[in-house]
Amino acid sequence: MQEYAVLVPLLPIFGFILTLFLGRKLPGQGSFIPVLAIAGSTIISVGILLEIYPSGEVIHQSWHWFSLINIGILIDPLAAVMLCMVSFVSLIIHIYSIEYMKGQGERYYAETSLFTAGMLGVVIADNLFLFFLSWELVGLCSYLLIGYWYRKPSAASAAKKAFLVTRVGDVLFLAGIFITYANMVKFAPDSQYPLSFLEIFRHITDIPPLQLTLITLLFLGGAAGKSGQFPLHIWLPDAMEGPTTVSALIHAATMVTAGVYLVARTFPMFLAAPHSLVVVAYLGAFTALIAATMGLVMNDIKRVLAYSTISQLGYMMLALGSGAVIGMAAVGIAMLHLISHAFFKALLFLCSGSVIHATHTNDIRLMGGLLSKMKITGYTMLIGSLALAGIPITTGYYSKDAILEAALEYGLGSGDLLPYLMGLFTVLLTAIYIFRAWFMTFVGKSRLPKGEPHESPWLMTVPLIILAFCSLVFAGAVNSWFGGEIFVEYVGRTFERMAGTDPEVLSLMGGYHLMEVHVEHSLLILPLVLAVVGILIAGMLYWAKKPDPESVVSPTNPIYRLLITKYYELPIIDFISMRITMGVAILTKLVERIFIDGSIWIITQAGFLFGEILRMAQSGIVRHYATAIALGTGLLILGLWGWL
Amino acid sequence: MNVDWILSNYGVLLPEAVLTLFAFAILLIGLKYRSVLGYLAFVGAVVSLGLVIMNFSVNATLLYNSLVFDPLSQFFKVVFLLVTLLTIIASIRYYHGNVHQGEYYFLLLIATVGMMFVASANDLVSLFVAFELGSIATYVLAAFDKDNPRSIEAGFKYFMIGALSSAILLLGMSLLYGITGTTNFTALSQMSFEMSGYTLAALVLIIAGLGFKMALVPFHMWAPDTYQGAPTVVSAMLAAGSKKMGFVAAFKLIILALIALRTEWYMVFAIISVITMTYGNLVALTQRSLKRMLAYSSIAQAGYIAMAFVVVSHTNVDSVVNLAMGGALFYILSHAFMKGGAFLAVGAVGYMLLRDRIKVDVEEDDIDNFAGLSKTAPITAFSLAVFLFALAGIPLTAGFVSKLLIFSSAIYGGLAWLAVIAILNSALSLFYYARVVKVMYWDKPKFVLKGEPTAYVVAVLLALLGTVLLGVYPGPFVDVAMKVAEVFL
Amino acid sequence: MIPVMYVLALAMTVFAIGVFGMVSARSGIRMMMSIELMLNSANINLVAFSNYHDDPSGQVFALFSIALAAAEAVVGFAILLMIFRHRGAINVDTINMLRW
Amino acid sequence: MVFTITISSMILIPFIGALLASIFRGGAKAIALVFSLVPLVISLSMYQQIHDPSTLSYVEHYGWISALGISLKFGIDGLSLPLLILTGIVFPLTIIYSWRLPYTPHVFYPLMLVLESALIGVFTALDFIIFYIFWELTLIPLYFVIGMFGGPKREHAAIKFFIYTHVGSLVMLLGVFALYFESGIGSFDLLSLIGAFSTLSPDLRNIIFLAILFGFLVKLPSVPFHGWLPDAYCEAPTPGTVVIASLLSKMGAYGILRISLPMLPAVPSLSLFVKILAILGVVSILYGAFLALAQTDLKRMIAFSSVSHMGYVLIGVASFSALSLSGAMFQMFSHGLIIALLFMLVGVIQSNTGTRMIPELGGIANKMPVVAFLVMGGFLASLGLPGMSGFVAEFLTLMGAYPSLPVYVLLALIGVLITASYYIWAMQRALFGPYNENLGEVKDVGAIQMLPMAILLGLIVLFGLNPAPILKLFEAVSVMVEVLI
Repeated sequence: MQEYAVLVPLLPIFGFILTLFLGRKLPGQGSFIPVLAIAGSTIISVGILLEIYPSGEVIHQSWHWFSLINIGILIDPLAAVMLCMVSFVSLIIHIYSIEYMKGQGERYYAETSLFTAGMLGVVIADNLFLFFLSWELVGLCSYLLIGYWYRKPSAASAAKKAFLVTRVGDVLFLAGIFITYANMVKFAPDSQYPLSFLEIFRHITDIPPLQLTLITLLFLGGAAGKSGQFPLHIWLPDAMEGPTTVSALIHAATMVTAGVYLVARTFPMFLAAPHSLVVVAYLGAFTALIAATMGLVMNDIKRVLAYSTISQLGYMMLALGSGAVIGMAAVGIAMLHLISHAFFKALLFLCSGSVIHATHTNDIRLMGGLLSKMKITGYTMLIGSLALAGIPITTGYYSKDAILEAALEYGLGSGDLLPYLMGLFTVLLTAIYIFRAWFMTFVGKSRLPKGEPHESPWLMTVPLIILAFCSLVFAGAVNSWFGGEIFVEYVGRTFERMAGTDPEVLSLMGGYHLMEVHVEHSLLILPLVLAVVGILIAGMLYWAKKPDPESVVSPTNPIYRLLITKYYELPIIDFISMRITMGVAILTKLVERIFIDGSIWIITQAGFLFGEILRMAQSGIVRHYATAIALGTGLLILGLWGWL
Repeated sequence: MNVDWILSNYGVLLPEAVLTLFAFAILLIGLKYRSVLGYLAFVGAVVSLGLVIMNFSVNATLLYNSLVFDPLSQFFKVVFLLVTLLTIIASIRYYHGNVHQGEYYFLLLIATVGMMFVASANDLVSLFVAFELGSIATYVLAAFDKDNPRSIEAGFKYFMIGALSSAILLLGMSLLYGITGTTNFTALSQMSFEMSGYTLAALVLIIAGLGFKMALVPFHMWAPDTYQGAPTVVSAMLAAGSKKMGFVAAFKLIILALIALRTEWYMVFAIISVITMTYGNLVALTQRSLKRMLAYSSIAQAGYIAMAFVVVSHTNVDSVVNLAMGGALFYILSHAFMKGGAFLAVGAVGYMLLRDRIKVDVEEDDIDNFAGLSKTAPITAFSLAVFLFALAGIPLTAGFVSKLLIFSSAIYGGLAWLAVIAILNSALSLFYYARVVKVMYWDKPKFVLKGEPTAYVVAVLLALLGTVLLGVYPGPFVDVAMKVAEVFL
Repeated sequence: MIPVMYVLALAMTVFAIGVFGMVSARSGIRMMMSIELMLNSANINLVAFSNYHDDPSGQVFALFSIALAAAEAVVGFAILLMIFRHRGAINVDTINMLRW
Repeated sequence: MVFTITISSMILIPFIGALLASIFRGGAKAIALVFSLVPLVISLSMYQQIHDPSTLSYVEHYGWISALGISLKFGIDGLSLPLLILTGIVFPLTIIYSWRLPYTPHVFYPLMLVLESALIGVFTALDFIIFYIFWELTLIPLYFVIGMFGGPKREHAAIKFFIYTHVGSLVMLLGVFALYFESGIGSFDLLSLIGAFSTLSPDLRNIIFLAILFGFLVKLPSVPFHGWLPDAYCEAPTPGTVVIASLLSKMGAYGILRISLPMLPAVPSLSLFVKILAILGVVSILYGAFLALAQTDLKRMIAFSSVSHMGYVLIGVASFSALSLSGAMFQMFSHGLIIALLFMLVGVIQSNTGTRMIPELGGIANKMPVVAFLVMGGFLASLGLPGMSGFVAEFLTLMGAYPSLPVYVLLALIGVLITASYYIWAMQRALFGPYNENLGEVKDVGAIQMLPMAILLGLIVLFGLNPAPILKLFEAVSVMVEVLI
């Protein structure tokens, strides 16, 4: 299938063009076109994965584009599994959307199709330029889709926020690319395409480690923007203004993981960059924790899931950061969680979409007792919640466990247990917030003001079931049932076939000590215990209502206030972004008024003033003219007399 | 002493002779047939112009070396005759039916003869006599519309200041004569001077006397009043032609004859030139009368031309002198077209206003009257716009090439500061020129004007042709100017 | 023989009187007279220098200038006459219709 | 008769068209369209036939003022050809755009054609005085276009534009004179003069370089010489604004690249001047962006964004890197397309809704979906979204400049961020949200005006995805420049 690899992103692009221009005239607003296109991509992706799986080979195709830039695809194990996940989840969600977005305009299908193309482009790009281009393309689609209901001011505003906040990350990423280029031309002048990943990997050892730290931290900044890492996470909760399917596809399963994928893609550079991985680990752990605390108090079901997404993305970063001790395996662990998260978070979002579809509200305080009316949605969402909480059998258990184990190894290996502890505590919070949401939605008495909710049609429930199935078995299947930690190892070996990516050499450069750390098995049970405790707490509070949650959740409680105001982040962010920027803008406006316009005004007015004054000399009286001549002549004679 | 001898020796005088002949003929014929006078004068000027051009590269002296005929003099004669021609064409309409037409054309031709003799003068006496001939005739011309109090006032001021300047000039000449004992330029130019108060006084007095004609500050004050008050055709003649008489006299007397006093006049002209251009431009900014604005603009232009004096006195490198003087000559030629054309275009508008009895008062050249002219009188408006842009030095017009030459000569001569001042002035001047264009092109018309007067249009178009030709295809004309300027080497 | 300096001083004094007259006069006639004074002071110079240099051209020049002065006076008075006709007076300070 | 393609015919044909259009008043529009297309056809066929874009081809040479060594000399290379193509694209599109607009046809269209002639002259002249003549000639038609068809403050704007840029040009002319006379080569030939520049005395070289640069910086315009820009852009009628922003500002950039850049290595205080250029570039980028952020007038905002974007050219020049230079050159081309689109859109918004103040708009996407789509496309292109031509230009410029000017590039990136802010902000306020009912019923753009804008957007995307056809010309030239240095 590899000869068709180019088609993977191209098919959705055709889908986009066809839907955009013909969709209006086609039945179902042409929603089947993207589905077919993405199905094609999925088939090719899976075919490629099966082809390269046994040998672990790397597909690389490249053509000249312009200047120093080539256009090319790079499919290694990392990209292959990511391709399959992206195209598959995208396909499922597109199918779900046929029903969910019925009658909302063909623009939606076109834009999601374009988004999928962009995301696939991010995955298979073989150079930073193409990567960045696709990266921005998905950002654009995210912007468009968040603002899909642009008549709503909140949607328009959320779209703006999403674009600008991720733009901050993009600019950091760009700076990283520039520095990479600068180092490549300096230390690898013969390289034809200095932005190609393979070229960069080949020359990592030529680049000074501190430069690499700078580059990777800037990359991390870009990743933080896209993947909602603190403090650039603020856009992601607001992004829930978009249709729920968009939240599921873009703001849970695929685009937000692009940042994680970026770190994974350039992992050799991180490994060779001193301190970078430590920063990654801390950033991930801290983000996981802080987002989980905020998720505790949200009443909008989608916002709960949004904070959960941020938190889980933090986990993935934590996994990558633990590569400081466990090496390339970290990539595999992060990708495992990335993919399982894609399944269960897409599932959770689609379930919430199904609920919202039925109840026409987002507020979980107005729901309750829905399980009896929406059995499929309720149980599939339960599976998703269990997976998120990390209960055994589900995919989340295996992937999250692996991360915490890696974090523990990192802690033991480097002597710094703080990231692990933060991650561990987050497990408890995760279980609480997701089951709080589930209990409030599905059990107890219905608090709906009006209307009788019904289960959603089959086009929506079938995807739920498929995703629920994946959430149940995926990680377990690939890891344990087929023997050993097969996925992690397979993806972890992704850089083996590329030149210049020997982990030993790189970690030496980065000053990391890769080692095998023996972990007490008894410690590995801890996350499970915490998860169960968390579910119990949520059950007691929100199912049994003992004690009544209202007694804790009150505006007078300072902790609640802290969380519900999101740590006062809005005033702070507002101050930094709006006040300072607008302050400078108004200052420049003043400078423009006073100095630029003012100087012109003064010059012209001075000219006129002088003109008016001088013309007064022209009195019209001939005697004065004679006087002027006489005086002028006299003065000239006297003046020159003095001068000569 | 047969005819052949006269012709071969005095043949160079033919243009002047023809013109004088025509002038007296007009005076006589004018007693009876008035309608042909303008055409007669036109023919006379054309014949004379033809004769001058035929004899362009002549080199002769006459009357004991008191008159010289060389390319320089012929060049100026061409300029004078061209201006006279334009004036005559426009006057055919302006003075149509006037009972005093005979006197008018007579004076016009005689004034031209005077100017032409100035161009040929090679002696203090001949210069003074020719200068007075040219001046006195124009005093009368300025006051020619004797029913119009403004015209009389213009003539009066012109006369008074002119007479004063003649006296000053004569005093300066007398001092010069006292110092050197000779009146001949050729002799003067070979003289070596001792630096003394007398030479200084003589020099400044001569510059003051000629500065009146050139309208250099502070000897300029008559000019705005006279140009504004005089009949517009006469203003055209004064600004485009008579002013050049001052320049040619100054070139001959100061650059050719008093070259030894170079260092003395360097400072005089540096000061005068800078003050003149700045003053002219600044005051022109706020004018409402178009003729008055053109007058101030004319003063500023004189300042630019006077840069040539500064450059020539600052250096004696041949190529610099050649470029500066060539530039000045080219400027004079193009200024004749631009300024003459501009005055005639303004005159055409004034004529239309008075003819259609839209304005019976005398403010016919107020800028408001030009509002929307592009719609009511397109040819005049377009031409005036071109003249104004040319005066501002916009490319593809004569004004650009003129400024190109004269400003570059300043830099060539190492006077970058002068060029900077001149260029800033040039930018300043754009302001008031552009304002007029603005009024003509995008203000609403106030009056309905019916038909542009043919004679004016012909004159204006001829000037336009000259302005554009010198701008688009300047090569040969520049070559001629540079060739003529070799006289100064 | 009178030293040329004396004559020069006389001429300059006459010229200065002329200039003063020109600057102070309110009547057109007085202005004309001042101009005549100035021209004549130059003529004095010319004649004196002619004598000093023993060169006749100065005297020729003076003759020419006298003739020109006459012509100038004619034109001047004609103009003054017209002014008088229009205004009934020749107070030159009021002739400032054209200014600025 | 065999018609050979020449530069002089390219210059003359629009001029002839202008004469015809002012004579045959009824057919002025059609004549203008046909004659404005001719340069595009000629430049495209030149593009087809050009062999080596790094050297001059189609050179023509006639005498003009032999006394001063001024001759009519024209030629094109990889730097000027894309600008000719840009000129050829923008003028016909502008004329189509103006088709239904109430401008007196026999006045407006000839002015546009004269402007096109003059611009082609600027981009092809190889003699300094001829260059200067065409340079100044562009002012006249624009003075009339702004003054006769412009907005409420048009008189002020027209005169300010005219005089301000004229002063800049005159200073440049002074520098040229000094160069000409001091070098003593007796010819105003552009390349010879630049070549002779290094023979002058060091102090003189500094002054001459600065004087010439000043003229270009005013036209570009670079902060702080942009005083003429806001009024000229805002008060000009839309076609005028399009041409000024799209092409006139490129004259400054072209001048810098054609004349100042080859002189730069011979300037004694090279490092200082490079620093000055880089600072001016960065300050323009940031200052323009912040100013745009502070605007509520859509047109004014875009005007300042133009200041910001032209700063990249200076960065490219200061970087001394072929990559960055070709990026900066491509920025000229790309910005020409983008800014033309943006100003056309603002014109449509103003004429259809009656206002261009952002607070008074709001939700117009509801009523004008096509305009909203195009605005979004234009804004995104202008803020440098990948896939659009602006991104390629900015990316190459900044990346190529990073090795030599790291700090400046990082500062410029802040400008990228601010640019995104004001465009996204404006889009949210003007296009999205509920429809502002105060606007009454508004119509979407008509087909005739949509056509040129759609073409422009298409070209922007086309050159964003495949910049190579134009970029390779620039690269050929910029590599030569690097060799020179």
